[in-house]
Amino acid sequence: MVQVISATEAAAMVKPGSRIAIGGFLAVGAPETIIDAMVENENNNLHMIVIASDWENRGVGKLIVNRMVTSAQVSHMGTNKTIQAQMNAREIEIELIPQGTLMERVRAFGAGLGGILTPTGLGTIVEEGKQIISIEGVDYLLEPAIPSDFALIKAHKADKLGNLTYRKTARNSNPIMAMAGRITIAEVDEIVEIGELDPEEVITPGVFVNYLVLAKEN
Amino acid sequence: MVQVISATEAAAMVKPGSRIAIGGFLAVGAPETIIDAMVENENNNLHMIVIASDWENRGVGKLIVNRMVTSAQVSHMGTNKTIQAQMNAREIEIELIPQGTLMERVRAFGAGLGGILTPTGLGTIVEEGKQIISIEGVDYLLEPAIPSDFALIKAHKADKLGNLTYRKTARNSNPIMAMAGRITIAEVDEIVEIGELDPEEVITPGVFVNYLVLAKEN
Amino acid sequence: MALDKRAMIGARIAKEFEDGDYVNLGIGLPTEAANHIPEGIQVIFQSENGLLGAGPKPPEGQEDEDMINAGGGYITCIPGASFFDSATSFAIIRGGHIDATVLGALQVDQNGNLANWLIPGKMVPGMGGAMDLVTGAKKVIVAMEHCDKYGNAKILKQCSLPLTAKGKVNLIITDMAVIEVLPDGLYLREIAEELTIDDVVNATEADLIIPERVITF
Amino acid sequence: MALDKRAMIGARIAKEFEDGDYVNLGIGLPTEAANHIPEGIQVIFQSENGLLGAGPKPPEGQEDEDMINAGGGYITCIPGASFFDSATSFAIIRGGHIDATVLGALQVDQNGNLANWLIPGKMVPGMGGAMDLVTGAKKVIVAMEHCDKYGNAKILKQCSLPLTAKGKVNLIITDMAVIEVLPDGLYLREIAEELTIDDVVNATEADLIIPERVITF
Repeated sequence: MVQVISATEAAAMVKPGSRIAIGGFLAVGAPETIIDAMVENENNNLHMIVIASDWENRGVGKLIVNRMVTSAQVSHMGTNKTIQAQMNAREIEIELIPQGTLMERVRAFGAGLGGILTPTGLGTIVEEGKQIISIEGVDYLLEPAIPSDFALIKAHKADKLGNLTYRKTARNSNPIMAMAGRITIAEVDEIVEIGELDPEEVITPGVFVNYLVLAKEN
Repeated sequence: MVQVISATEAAAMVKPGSRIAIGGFLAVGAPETIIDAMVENENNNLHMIVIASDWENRGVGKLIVNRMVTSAQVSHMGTNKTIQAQMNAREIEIELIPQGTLMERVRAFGAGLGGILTPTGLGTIVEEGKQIISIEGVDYLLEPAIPSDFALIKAHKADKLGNLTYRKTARNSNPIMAMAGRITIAEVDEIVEIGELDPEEVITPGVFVNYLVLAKEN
Repeated sequence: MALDKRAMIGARIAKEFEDGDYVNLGIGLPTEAANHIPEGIQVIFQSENGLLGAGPKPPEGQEDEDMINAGGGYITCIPGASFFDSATSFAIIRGGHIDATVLGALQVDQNGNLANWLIPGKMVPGMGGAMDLVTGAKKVIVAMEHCDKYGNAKILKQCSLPLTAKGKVNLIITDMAVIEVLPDGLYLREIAEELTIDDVVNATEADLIIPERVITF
Repeated sequence: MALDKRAMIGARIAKEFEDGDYVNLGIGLPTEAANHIPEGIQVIFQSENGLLGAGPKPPEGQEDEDMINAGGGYITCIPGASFFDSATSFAIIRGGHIDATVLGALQVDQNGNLANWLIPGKMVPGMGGAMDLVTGAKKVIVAMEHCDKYGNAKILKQCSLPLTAKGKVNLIITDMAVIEVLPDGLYLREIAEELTIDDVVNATEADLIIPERVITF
């Protein structure tokens, strides 16, 4: 059953060295309140699993500029020069992953799968060091599940069982990251009573969610 | 873009020898109108991909008793003695698949994946003839994607772009089967104008749907 | 099975659940547990066809054709329920998000192996969701009569029937005993009132480890 | 790039779309195509962050913080749009459900190879969704200036930069030409008005197959 906690409590839970999957796409749908609390709390030595490294002053970019991230599995870093500089200085270790592959690898962990076979990346540097498996004469890359200790996500509404809805394109990676945290913490705009969400409109069932944090007002 | 067709037209499209994925769980959420038209049309020599073989007089059971199915990938046959008798008489070839594995294999095809790695079935007869792959010291079965020529599904509402909503537990395998047909035909209770469905409530985006069939009234 | 035996097993299963647990009950005897959830404890039941928050059977005449459980029976849903597709449902199951599953068994053995889906030469119902449930749930509870209808042991040294999953059973609850499955064997934890430890041992083919403390239930 | 060149390329891309097509436009030049969809043709644009039915930029002051496209720009959505998560979005892409994708390129070669994501030693933006798009879309259209800003050919015998995908490009549309990629090589199909075939051949390092009929666009 979910518990409502403060962003500070959430940040304190994320121990240095943790693997954290963070929702959002170019900072839209990012759990900014929890991220700010983590910056405050100086959580460090984090491994981050994200679609994009966002901007220096928005989304997970704030963790980057505060040097809290030592390794990342990420798909897009084009909006954040700091992570590029840190990579070139070997201060951060980066695994670049095609976005669709990243989502399936994260989902696989949440779904109890060991990995997936994808054609994406065949014949490119993405295939380096990976097993190629042929199914009915077609080659695929074997891409293993990506585990995460914590998933930090942003949803729109939650009920007190942790059922979540999202808003527009702020949904993006959040429902997938939510499945995949050993502990999942959802930052939400609003917490409503049980029964206020239509069972048809729930996107992330509460079974995936452990803690709720109320987003600070913009 | 979707086209609205009759159940008879849908049935005529499904050529003998086709691989057909059919939505529903114990006949709830089954496309009964299309199934009835197929019985009428005597489509035969079909390969069927379904969660369950339903009852003799409901759901895909009707295809079984009319001897239209020569092979099936299925998870549960406990409610249908005819398919058991046909299997024992070697009139139908059955691959029994754990339900979760079946869903992932169907989804994999729809998602362009070659297959998935699952722990389900390890140490059981399900692993016979399958490749075992070890990821970080944990064994998984390699389960290939299941292709289908046609997906025949049942949804609740459709708009004229083919966006679909479902109703309660009649959702079940339908959104997954919908992804996986080379041609997907959705039987629906109601067809509404474009713009009448909230973009947040769409479960199956129209991009997966080729044809709509209006369900006959009960 | 006699009604009082069903109720006894159901009540004992229900004690395994903690407040807020997500639980999947197999068809038949396991569903009895739903009738014995203690007050103050909320357990959320999953139905693997795509529902969290399964509620009781509706009153006659109020059935909804689109509301069934995994056994095909009409159900309702509780406030806070959610619907989802079958792939998500099994992602929940296989991904370890279900706290406990309770299933019936044909045989269970001292290595925690379970056989509950196939008797070769008889009807082949298919494994349905059972293999995923036993593989993925955090806690796998077997609920069954201790012996079959001929009085033969069902708790064996080694299952002879095709397995549902290998080494995944955590707890066995029968009309005679509660047995915990640990890596080194089967620990007899509880016996039914009016039974002796020897009664249970004699009705069990598997080796039982008898701790100092065995309580009654 | 000059505005008229952008418009010319955008208009030519738009001719590739049929009524009802689902299309994903990469950032930059490809987005120009959206401004040239002929009347009577409806094209539904996907934004891979989780939207089908992407509409134009909202009027200033009416931006919604939760409505962006894959390039991070504010957008609207059209009636009939739908939102979904990123895994579903890439299931749509990789599963072959997108009729066409249009992407920019650093290099493309006569085997249909595309390089558009990495210049070693320079900034490493990451491949984002490009590799999945090029691998999965039914039709892959490269839209770019024919030569780079130094006048060097970008259509090569063999890409020297790291590939985005191998052998997946179907059509190349530039300010100078429209080139179809077939298994046996690059077919020059159209040239820009006021250019000669030799102009295009001279600006192209790859071998071009010149069919009898080459039209202007």
